[in-house]
Amino acid sequence: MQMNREDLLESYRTMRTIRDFEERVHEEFSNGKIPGFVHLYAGEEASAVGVCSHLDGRDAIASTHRGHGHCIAKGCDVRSMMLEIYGRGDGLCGGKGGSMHIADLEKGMLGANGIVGAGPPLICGAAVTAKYRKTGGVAVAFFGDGGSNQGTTLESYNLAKVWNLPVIFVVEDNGYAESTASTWSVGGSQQDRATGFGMPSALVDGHDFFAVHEAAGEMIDRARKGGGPSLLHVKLNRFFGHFEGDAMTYRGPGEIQRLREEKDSLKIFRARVTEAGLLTGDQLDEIDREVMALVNDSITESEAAAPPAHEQLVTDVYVSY
Amino acid sequence: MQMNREDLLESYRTMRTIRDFEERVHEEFSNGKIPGFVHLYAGEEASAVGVCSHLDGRDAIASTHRGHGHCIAKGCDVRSMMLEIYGRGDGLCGGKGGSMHIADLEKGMLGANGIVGAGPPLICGAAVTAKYRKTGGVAVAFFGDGGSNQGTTLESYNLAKVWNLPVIFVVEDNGYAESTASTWSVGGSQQDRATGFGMPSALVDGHDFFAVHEAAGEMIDRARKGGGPSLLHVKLNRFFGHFEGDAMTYRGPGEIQRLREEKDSLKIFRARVTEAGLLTGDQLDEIDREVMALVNDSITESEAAAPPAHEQLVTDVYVSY
Amino acid sequence: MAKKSYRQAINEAIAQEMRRDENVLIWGEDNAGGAGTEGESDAWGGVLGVTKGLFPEFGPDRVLDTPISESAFIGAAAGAAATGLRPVAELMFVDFMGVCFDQIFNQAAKFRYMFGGKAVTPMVIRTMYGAGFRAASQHSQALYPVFTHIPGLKVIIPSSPYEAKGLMIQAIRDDDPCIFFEHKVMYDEEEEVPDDPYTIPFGEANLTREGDDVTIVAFGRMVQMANQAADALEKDGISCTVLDPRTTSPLDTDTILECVEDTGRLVVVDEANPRCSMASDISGIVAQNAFKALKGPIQMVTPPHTPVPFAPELEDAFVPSPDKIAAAVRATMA
Amino acid sequence: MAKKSYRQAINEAIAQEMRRDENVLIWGEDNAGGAGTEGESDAWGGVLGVTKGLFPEFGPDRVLDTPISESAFIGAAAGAAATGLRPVAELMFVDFMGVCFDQIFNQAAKFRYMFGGKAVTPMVIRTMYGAGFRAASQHSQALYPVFTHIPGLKVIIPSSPYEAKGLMIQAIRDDDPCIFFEHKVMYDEEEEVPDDPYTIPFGEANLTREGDDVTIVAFGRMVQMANQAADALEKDGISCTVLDPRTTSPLDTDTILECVEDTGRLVVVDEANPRCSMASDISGIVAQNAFKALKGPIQMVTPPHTPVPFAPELEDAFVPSPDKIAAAVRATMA
Ligand SMILES: Cc1ncc(C[n+]2csc(CCOP(=O)(O)OP(=O)(O)O)c2C)c(N)n1
Ligand SMILES: Cc1ncc(C[n+]2csc(CCOP(=O)(O)OP(=O)(O)O)c2C)c(N)n1
Ligand SMILES: [Mg+2]
Ligand SMILES: [Mg+2]
Repeated sequence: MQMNREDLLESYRTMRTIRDFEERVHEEFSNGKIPGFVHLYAGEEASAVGVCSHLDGRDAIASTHRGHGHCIAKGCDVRSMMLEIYGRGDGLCGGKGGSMHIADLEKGMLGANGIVGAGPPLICGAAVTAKYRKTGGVAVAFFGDGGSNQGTTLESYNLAKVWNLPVIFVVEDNGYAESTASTWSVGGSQQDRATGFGMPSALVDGHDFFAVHEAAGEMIDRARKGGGPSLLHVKLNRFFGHFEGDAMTYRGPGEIQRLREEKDSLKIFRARVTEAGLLTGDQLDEIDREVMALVNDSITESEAAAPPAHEQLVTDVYVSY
Repeated sequence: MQMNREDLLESYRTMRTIRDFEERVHEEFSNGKIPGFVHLYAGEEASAVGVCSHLDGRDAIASTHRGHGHCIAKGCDVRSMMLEIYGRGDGLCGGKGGSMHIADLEKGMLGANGIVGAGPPLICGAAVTAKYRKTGGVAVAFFGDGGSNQGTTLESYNLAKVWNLPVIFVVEDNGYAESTASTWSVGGSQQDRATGFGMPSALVDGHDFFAVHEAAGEMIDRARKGGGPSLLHVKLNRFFGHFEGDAMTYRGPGEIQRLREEKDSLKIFRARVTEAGLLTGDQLDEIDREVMALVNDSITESEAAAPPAHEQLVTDVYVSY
Repeated sequence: MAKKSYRQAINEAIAQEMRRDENVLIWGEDNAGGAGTEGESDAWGGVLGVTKGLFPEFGPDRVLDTPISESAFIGAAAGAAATGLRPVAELMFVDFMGVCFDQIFNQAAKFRYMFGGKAVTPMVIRTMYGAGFRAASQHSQALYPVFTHIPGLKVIIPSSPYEAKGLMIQAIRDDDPCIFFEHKVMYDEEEEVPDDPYTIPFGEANLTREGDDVTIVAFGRMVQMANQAADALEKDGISCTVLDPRTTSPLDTDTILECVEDTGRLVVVDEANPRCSMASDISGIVAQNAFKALKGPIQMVTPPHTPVPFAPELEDAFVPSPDKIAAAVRATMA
Repeated sequence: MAKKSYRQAINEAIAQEMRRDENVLIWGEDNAGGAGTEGESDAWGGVLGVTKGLFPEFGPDRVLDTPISESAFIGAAAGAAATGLRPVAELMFVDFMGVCFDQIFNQAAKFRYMFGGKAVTPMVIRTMYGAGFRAASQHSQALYPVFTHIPGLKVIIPSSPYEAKGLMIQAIRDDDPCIFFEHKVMYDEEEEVPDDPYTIPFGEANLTREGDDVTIVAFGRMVQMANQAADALEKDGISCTVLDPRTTSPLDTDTILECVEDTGRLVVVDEANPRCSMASDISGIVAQNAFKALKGPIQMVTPPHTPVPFAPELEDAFVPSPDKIAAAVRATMA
């Protein structure tokens, strides 16, 4: 899958949007402006964007507690997302879901999820819909190294295989589940597990947008053609704590700084495309400015926005009751 | 592990006991004497006995809905078992458990189980006890091809690996989960799954007692020495339906008859040991007579036995309340 | 119109809805009769044959077998429903909810609320419940109070073949997640069931019998027990109203309160264990909202706080009986 | 004796029991602070730090981290308990019960009954519950009514640091499966807590306040809300009894009934959703067993039949408040 200039600019813009979104949420959380459990995706941008840049309206994704990046990559509106994270009435979910339940079904984003391992079963269902209706659509489940040990995830590998569903399982292995190392918690290996359930798989460097994009492209292609499920093991890192407030004492000294210097997917992308003469630094700088403005506006708007109306407490439980 | 004559006689006696037990339960169920869901183990004897003949008082096993064979192989009293299956007050579980919940913790038999996939997590706990107390004990989880697709089972593979527990996972693959073929329901393969979680594994012919015995011996040995969990994939067949009453129309024509002729683990055992001059036909015939008498007596006793006293309905819910 | 069994009524309801709406698919263990075997196709149709015949008519795209992976295939029903299908998934026995409850109570049930009203999740989970089958502790539970507790779920408990057909069609057409409780002991019970499709609305209690002295509220299989008790009491000149709420969520609170206003006495009959049960639930609602109408103590008839025993003699003592119900009615009048 | 937080009280109880009995082990996600990392050991001690300090003292054989595999490690607790250990396993949030409930309600809870009284399963499951943390629908539920419904489980809901320590030690020494509910909003609340180990028996309600007019039964965090309401009502000359049952299973029915006999009025305050709740449960028990003593309708104070919303304004409206409790008390006297 060759990417043209527009594709590259678009992917960069999306990665930058995720990065700025998370950096600003981090700031405002520290300022006490944002309530609840907030899990940031900064550092993992190349995974969500490398995969989702292949997707369109036929396709669905399921996410995790660390869902902002997947939402943005699947096209959710940044303003509505920020309003949601602030718990405002005009938020993407009316302020009722918050960061951990942010979703946009119209965009094929089946939701962030507060339950580790809950996405894969759901995505099998979205894949059944696509397969039954012969839309050529695929369904992608993103989950972490920790989520790869949840029985619901492992069962889904088998169901997707047995039902020959157009599913891509993306293991975003950022090295930790909360404070627990994936080197400790994952017996065997992600790829051997895929083999165990009869799925093809690949291991890619999740800081390299192009590596993710290429591997995901093959799998999505195969799935669209009826070739069944695949597993993509993406090695990457998170720049912030498990959730906001995490002191990260379990991480090695200087780990974060080193990562920000050497494993920043945006820096790597920029260097790659400029050195190859595909894009210019100016083009990217302009995007940086535009994105920063967009995200800052969304913060300003969110801070001023109103909470949900009191009646909203008891609405939306059922379609009819 | 060389087996001496006593070992061989003992193993044959146990296999014969299981066979006769199940054949007679089948008969009496057909006569309407036995209530409830009854799942028979006939045809699979070499698996339970091949594995359990290595076990002693330090060791624990967890079983399934098809649990009679595992109980007998782990040393449960046949009379008490039959009384339990009849729902009598003197049954192994006071008549409260029945066939699907037959258990004997003193014998390290953690119970048949009505929930597919429930045994593996429990057996991880038994293994923790053995490991923590340094008894050298091992814990064996028996489950079926169907149970190998339950998330609880798959999670247990990983936990046993990560905690380096003395567990042996024995997949008794009899080709069906109820009416569903394991060739259809199991994506990938049992051994590749073991590799996926970092466990050594083996595939054996479950009609061949010696093959099971040898493979299990190695795994149990390794586990006792702190070498961690293993998975044993046992291919075998059940001679009766999924449960009593199953018309088995999903099975191929003549399948059962062929199996009884060609895949009878008792016939195979007998031929092997007599041809090798290890045991004589007379010795085995004598065991056959003794076992038949024992099982028949247990039926006679069970038919005459009294149901649990009415008060038993509300006892044994708690140790104290 | 012909006599049909509870099993046939459910099967017919599903078949008619599948003919009407191509978005209706079904799946569950052995629902197609067992996949991949060398024997007959449509061999089983579910463990007790409820879906038999659907595979031959609707084929492998709409009638699917599953591995024994409840979290995956129940969750798949939620995911399929949220993306436009109307799946009817089978959780063979409700006792198995423990391996897949998250997909039901945190996912399907909460999508609409968490997503600010933007999700529609039209799915039905068919599941067997109830004691009397000699199936012991892990295949005999009721558990509908647990589902009733969860906002976002609708809980349906049909008490007869006629009720089962109408409520199943309603459930399939309903846009919220529905848990449909089938009593395993009732599958062979027969009554007149219309051949044409029909629906029975949720949240509208069925007044199966009108009386002056005591209101009996009963669920599922307990409705017939309550009516048997009422027959016996009739002879002693005690006349009972027997109310079948049909659904525990939504619950027809108005009709229950009206009946209690009329009779002044209440007995609730619930096959579930007693604590935090439907017996508790109805009692609380009445004690709060119709207190002044009550002439005597509310009586709750339930099994004891124990698992379901295997031995037939114990199991029979576990389940509420017409005698126990009649005794409770008398107690309210004492 | 010193002031200690709810968090410290629980930590101290576990540490003292681990010193007393080498059969006590603990495990759960990050309980040891996170295994296999390059950073500090004992970094976390559970997600909110309740088990911090136990790993350094008791080491890797007795304080274990787990993968995110609740069915496996909660089931392992049942298996370890049935074979002689006394594990204290952590289900981080009770909202996660949906991925492991089978091991709790069909296995641990039923062993003793199914096996004819021959099993002893001394395990404690520590779990966080409750709203007010801005943690939204899947991290804020109460759900203790679901566990209370299950025969074979004991359900403990400590309402303060003092209660938490005594009840935790009792739970660890108890021979039945215990579910210990910790309210996440209360971890930093402090009160005087004795340094020495002590136990508080199960099934003995704590009379936190005695009054003549109305009996308020409240659970966990609701006990302090009820007492705040009672303070306010005192000023208007309404005197309340506030009862903390401490455990919902076993339940101190006698004391509840006695208090209602005395006051003639009952308000039940429950942080769980209303249907088939503890509010229902207590109401039903009282309406059946103390009806004649009741002078007015029972009032149940619970959240609405909705998931827990994220927006702080909505969440605050979701949780029962002293005002709502006071209004309910007035309603019983109207
Ligand atoms: C079933 C379940 N168990 C535990 C948790 C608590 N929890 C939330 S996130 C998390 C760690 C997840 O790690 P991973 O899957 O690697 O994702 P990451 O946070 O690294 O992106 C845990 C244990 C949960 N939300 N759900
Ligand atoms: C969680 C759960 N799902 C479904 C069932 C119903 N069920 C009982 S046995 C069985 C088939 C099990 O097949 P397998 O594991 O291969 O064991 P086998 O019967 O062949 O010995 C099924 C589906 C159950 N008891 N528990
Ligand atoms: Mg991770
Ligand atoms: Mg099988």
